[in-house]
Amino acid sequence: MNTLAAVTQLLEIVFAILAAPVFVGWVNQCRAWLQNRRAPSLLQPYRGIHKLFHKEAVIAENASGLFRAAPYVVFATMVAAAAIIPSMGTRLPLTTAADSIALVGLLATARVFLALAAMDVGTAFGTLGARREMMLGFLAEPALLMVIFVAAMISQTTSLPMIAEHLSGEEMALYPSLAFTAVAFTLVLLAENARIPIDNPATHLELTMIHEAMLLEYSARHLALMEWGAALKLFNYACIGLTLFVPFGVATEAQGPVGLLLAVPVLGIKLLVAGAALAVLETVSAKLRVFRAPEFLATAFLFAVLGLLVHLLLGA
Amino acid sequence: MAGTPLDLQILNTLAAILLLLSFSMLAQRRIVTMVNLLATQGAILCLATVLLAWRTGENHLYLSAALTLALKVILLPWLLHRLIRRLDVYWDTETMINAPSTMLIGLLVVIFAFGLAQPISALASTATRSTIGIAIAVILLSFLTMITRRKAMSQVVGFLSMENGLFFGAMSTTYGMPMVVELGVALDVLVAMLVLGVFFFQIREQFDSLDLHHLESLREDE
Amino acid sequence: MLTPASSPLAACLALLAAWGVVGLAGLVRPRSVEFAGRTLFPLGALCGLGLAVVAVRSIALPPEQIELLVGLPDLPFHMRLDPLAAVFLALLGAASAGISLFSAGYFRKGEGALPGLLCLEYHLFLASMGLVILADDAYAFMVAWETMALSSYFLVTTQHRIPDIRRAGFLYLLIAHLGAIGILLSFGVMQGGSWQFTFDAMRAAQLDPQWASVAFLLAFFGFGAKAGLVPLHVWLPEAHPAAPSPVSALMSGVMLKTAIYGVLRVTFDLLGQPQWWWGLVALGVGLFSAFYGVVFAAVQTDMKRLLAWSSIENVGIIFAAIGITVVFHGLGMSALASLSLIAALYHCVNHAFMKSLLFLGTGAVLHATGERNLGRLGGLIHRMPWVAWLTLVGALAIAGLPPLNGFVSEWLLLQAFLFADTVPRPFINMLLPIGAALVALCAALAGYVMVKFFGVIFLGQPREPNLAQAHDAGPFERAGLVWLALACVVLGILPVQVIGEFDQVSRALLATELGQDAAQWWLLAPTPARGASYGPLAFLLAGGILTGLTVLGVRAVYHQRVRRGPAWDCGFVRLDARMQDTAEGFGQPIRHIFQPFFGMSRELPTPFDAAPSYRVTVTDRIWAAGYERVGRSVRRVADLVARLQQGRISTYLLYSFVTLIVLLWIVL
Amino acid sequence: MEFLLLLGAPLLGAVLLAVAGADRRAPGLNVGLSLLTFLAACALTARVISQGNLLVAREQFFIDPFNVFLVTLTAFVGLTTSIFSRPYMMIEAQHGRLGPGRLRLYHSMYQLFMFTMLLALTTNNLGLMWVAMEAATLSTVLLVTLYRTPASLEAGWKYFILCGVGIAQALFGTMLVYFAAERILGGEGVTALLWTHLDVVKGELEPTVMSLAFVFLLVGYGTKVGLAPLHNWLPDAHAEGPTPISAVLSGLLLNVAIYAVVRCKVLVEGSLQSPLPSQMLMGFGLTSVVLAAFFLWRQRDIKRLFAYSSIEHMGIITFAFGMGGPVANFAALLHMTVHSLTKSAIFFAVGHATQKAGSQLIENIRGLITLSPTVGWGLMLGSLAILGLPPFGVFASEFLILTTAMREQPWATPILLLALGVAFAAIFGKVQPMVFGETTARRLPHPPALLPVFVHLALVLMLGLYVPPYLADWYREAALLIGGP
Repeated sequence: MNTLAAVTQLLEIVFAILAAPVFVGWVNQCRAWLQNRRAPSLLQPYRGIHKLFHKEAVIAENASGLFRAAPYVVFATMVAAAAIIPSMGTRLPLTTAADSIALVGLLATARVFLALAAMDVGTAFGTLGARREMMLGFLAEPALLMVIFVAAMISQTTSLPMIAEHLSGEEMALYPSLAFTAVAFTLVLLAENARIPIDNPATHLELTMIHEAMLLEYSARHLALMEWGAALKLFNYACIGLTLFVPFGVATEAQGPVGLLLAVPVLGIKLLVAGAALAVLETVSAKLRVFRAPEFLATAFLFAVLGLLVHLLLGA
Repeated sequence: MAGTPLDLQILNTLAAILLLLSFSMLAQRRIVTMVNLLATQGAILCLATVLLAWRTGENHLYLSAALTLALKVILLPWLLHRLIRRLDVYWDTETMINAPSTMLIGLLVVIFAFGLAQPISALASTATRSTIGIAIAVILLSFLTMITRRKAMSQVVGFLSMENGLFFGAMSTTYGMPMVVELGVALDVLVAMLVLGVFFFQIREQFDSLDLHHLESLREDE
Repeated sequence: MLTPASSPLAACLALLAAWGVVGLAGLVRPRSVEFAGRTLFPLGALCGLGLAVVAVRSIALPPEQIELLVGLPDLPFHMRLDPLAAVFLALLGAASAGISLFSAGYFRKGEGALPGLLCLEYHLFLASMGLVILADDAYAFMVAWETMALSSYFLVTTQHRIPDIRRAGFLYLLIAHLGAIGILLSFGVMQGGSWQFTFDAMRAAQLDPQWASVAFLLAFFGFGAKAGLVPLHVWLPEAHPAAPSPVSALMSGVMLKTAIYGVLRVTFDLLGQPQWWWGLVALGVGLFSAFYGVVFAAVQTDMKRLLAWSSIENVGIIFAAIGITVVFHGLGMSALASLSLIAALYHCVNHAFMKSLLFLGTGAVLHATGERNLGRLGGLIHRMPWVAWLTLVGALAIAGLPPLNGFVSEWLLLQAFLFADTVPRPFINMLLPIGAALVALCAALAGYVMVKFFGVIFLGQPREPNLAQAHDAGPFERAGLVWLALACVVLGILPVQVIGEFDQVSRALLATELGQDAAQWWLLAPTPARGASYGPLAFLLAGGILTGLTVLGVRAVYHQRVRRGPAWDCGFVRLDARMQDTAEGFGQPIRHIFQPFFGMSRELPTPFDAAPSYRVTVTDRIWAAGYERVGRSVRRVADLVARLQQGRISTYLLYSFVTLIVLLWIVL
Repeated sequence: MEFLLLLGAPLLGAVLLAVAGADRRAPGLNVGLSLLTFLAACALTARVISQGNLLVAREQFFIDPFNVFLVTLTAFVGLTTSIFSRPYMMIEAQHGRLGPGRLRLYHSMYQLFMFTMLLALTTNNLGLMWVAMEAATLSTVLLVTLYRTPASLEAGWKYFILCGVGIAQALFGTMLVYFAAERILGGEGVTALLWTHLDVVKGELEPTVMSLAFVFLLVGYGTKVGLAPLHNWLPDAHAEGPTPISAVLSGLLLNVAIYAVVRCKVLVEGSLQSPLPSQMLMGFGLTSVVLAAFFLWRQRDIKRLFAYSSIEHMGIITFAFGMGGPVANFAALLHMTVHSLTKSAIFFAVGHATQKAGSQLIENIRGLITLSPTVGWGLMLGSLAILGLPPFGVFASEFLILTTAMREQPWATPILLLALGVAFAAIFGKVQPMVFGETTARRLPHPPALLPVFVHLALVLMLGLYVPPYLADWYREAALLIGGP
């Protein structure tokens, strides 16, 4: 484990933890501008988290140990997921332990623990949110897996760094199959991160909220961890999208430390553009009824399968 | 018929009479006359056996003729008449199929029996080989009588006439069975008659009529 | 006779005989629960452990055969221990050890049958499963197979006073018998003219393709009936819940695996060179069963039926894995064939432990609350912490979440599916990846089912007042649960060693092996060329460290005061247990999305009802379409035949007269 | 000497019991006599094993491996049935269904019935075999109508007429055989009807006559075996009589009838050289199995249910004998043994079950296992054994028959298996609620003697797992003797 790999790994983790709330703040800022409102400052999420850390935690009487452990598990899994996504460099020692399918598994673990914690207090909203989150989960997971399958088939491996190297290594080859999977991936991203067409992140309206319903009973530091975890999840999804579909600028083995230094600003710019695109997407689309979500995610699955077929036919 | 010696001619006529008797039994309605026909059939059979014994010198045939006379002509008909008087069952009116069609079927059965007997009589070494066909015919006709009857008594008469047909068959193919078997068969028939007597009383006691449609409760298609 | 130490087969047979003896010992004092519970079941667990140890040690040894005295005069029982049998024996031994330990504390007074009788049937069931795995000729196999069915039938009908349990028992034995007839026919076809029924003769017999396919399809029907593949699955959700929980665990966990062992033995060992299209049949039926099973599991309101349906799903996934193994093996892609075979074996072993753990969990809950309906449970985590947390391990494992064993077999299976695009056949290379998506969907739905199962039973508020007195499981029961949970964790963390053992089986059946050359002991990299690797131990360490750091980080910064108050619930004050989501409610999205799968009948309240009530009953369409129709047609034929017996003596005489004439006519 | 004891004991017993049949000690005497017969049968078997075939009383009686095992089986089941009938009859008498007179008739007829069966089995003379069969029919008619109920009268009447007519055909068949044999062996004395002589000379017998004779014999004795189109009397007769009689009828008399059919088939097969007889047997066997399987579905009376099951098993045995060849004959002989053992065990359990529930209708008998586990378990294990579930012997013989059928007649195997499946569903579906569930039965005045049930089932279980070598050789010798294609 030479030093460069250790540095890249550490840098990835720290950058992800710090940049996630900023990324969410940036998306909220873009949305505010698009809806011609005065945007909250970029560091607002940090202030929120700081405030929550210093509040007194109120826990329901019949909440069990699971309720208190869940925030730490969710946050840790999200950080682990960030560690194995080659957003900056491909020399990540941890990725030998977990490939892309393990990444999907990690996301599933986070989702299950979140849902279980939501059901623990036994309120109507918690269980309702858990039920809807699991429904979205089991519809999104096959689509996400097909997206990763297509990328894996193109680069003949399931380990994310090798996929990134393969895709970034090629000269600017256009992959039509990747285009379809990109569309599928964006739909999955919107569904998984409780963005507008499926669920409104800002709302507390009992009937429509899915993600917020699960965090209803949390307060103070647990709520902070859950919020930070959700931010990290959005950041991770963005990084996966960038690695698969916008691979250039990732520091590979050959470029050494210089490449790594260069990769950080490139990643920053890519994230800014992605955040803006996400904001545009959200302001353009309206919220769907909960039971329209299956069609939404079925189209995502369809696009992924189309991408696969295109890959098998055209070989690219 | 003309060329054969006299006794054979008599035997053949006796066989023909036997066939006629079983035919008439098939068409008969009154049970009393049926029993009388059975008795005459027994008598004819005994006569034929005596004639055959005289012709072939098989002395055990005399014994079986005496047995037939005692059993089939005297004892059983007397027993049946006594039962008929005690249970006053005289008529077996309605039958399954009307008379003309039974006769027609009987005819067919006789033709089939004669066809059947062709190979056997061709091989038989006995003088009376031509009568084997008639013996088979008597057996099948009595089978038919049992099928078309409604009364228990007439079924029994059919059963006994079938025994007569069997004896006549044995007599015409191989001059009767070995003695020990003949005795066994006779004993069986006698015991069968005793059992039937007991039956009639019980059926009468249970159903106060000998009609067979009481005996149809054990079924599965309802 | 070789001394048991040197010959593992003799040792295995001795241990199976020991099980028999332990069972018979139950009859010595049939009424006393302590004797059967405290002494015999732990003894049975020891035998199981011994069997597992002997089997694991003998996986690498060459196959070994013995002829017993018992059996038909010219076909005595042949026994054989080869890697495939050793793996399944190890599975049987290890899983039954945990289950027997649990049932030592589980069986109490008033459990239906006498404890002694229960102990006899239980150990006879174990011994017959062992014999099925060791049998090496058709007669021994059939005798062991149906003794297994018979002893499990008596176990299912312990509480025979309840009519549903009797109906479930009858349905179970009937379909098991029909399956056995299918298997007997396939053995008949397989001996191919040599007319000996030992498996060696069948291995030697060269069947031409058509007869081999007939044999395979018959065996597939027979073993599928016992494994619960969809058209023949109707008995499983009835019979497994009817049995006492340890027996349900044994049936779901281990008995279904004997059916899978049967398919593996027939397809790869007895039929020699399987044809690739057989794999498609297995794959298709397997995937449909998996999907059908998990969709129905999501809408169940009885916790044991939910687990039974989930067994159908897992068996379906295992058959899908066997299907692609046959496809790869048939097309000569040996590396992939061994990968998917190992995935199938791994999932078999995983499912045995996971499902037994869950069934034993429900057993403990059933004993504590006396309630099986999910609608009357809830909030048990507070009163039954041991059972709750151990069942959580099982639930996470079966949902296929990373550090545990369910994820490893799912990972291997997806890797195998991933390379399916290199299959030379035109359409197949497109369909197989979509098969992979279906497997992923089933795994995700399994997650949904497990969240519902665990959440409704253990979390939230208790829905019935009497749940307050629920007591935690006894020492024996905890030991059984801990043993199985430990197995799940170990299988999840050390896949490389386990796959090393399964390699022997792949070498024995497919003559190819995975070869673990490059990987260190902690990293699973089945196909080094493809660079895909999964190191569960490192994965767990990294996760643990990160969680630890988070806790420390938070502790350094946070405000330490904690206050317990009533649940916030958006400000609603009167919060009672009925406001929680019920089991039907949790299943509502599935009912809505997969509408065509279910036969649903709803009772909607009319506006004038004094006490309006809403009830929805979900039924299995296959039962109405298939089984009732078969029942009706047999009844119709029976009525037709009954007309022969109208009771009139003259018709009977007519029959005999006509038979005589017809026969004479033929002879003329 | 043993032979005289074998036949003497039951005959003497019949006379003795006719006199002293009514008093308390009569059942004990009945058991003693059956025990004596069984010991004689064992001694006879030992002698046949050591010295081979045995000709007694100027060749009138002939003992060979084929009929000696049937003799022992008959004597054994006769013994166990008499042990079972002791408490059964006492309970029946207590329930007021039988007076002392009828008990006397029962015991004497029972011994007479045993005598006629043993006579039919051991005699060498085909005519005498016919007489013995007719005598057996007569004695059982009286036994079937023991209860004097309308149903038993009807059953007795049908049994008597149908079997009487059937046996008459057999007499004509025997006459034809005698006629064909007389042309070869000469007419003097009785040798023309002695099976041993016929067996020697069967090659030269006239084929056409022999085939006609076989048809008559098959229809005749086939009625006694209860083969498909001629079976109508069997369910009524076996269901209406007292249970020990049903057990003996189903267990033993059907075996004796099949023994007679096989004796004739051996002769005819020798002379005919064409597969016609075996095809006929197979045809009858298959129709019996299929029809009986579907008849089982609608039964409401437990004894009729098991009577139809006897028809089904007789169909399987006839089919096996029809296939011929050493393995099939071996399996058929094994099947005859295990069938009679299991079926009699079932009837013992059913007997006590009906007495406990007070009716023979299936819906009135519920939850046996709760009130009296021995009767419940006996019935459950017995029906599982008769349905051919492996650990028991019936599966062993069915396994051999099905595997031979797969080789000889592949088309017949699916039909057989379908029928076995339907029969399983029907019988088990009806027996399960009888054994399990809430109980409606009542206590019995006398403790039921259920030792015979479990002795039989233990024997059948043993035969399923391990056929002792000397028994196996016995069957092989008999199978070779029967021969066939």
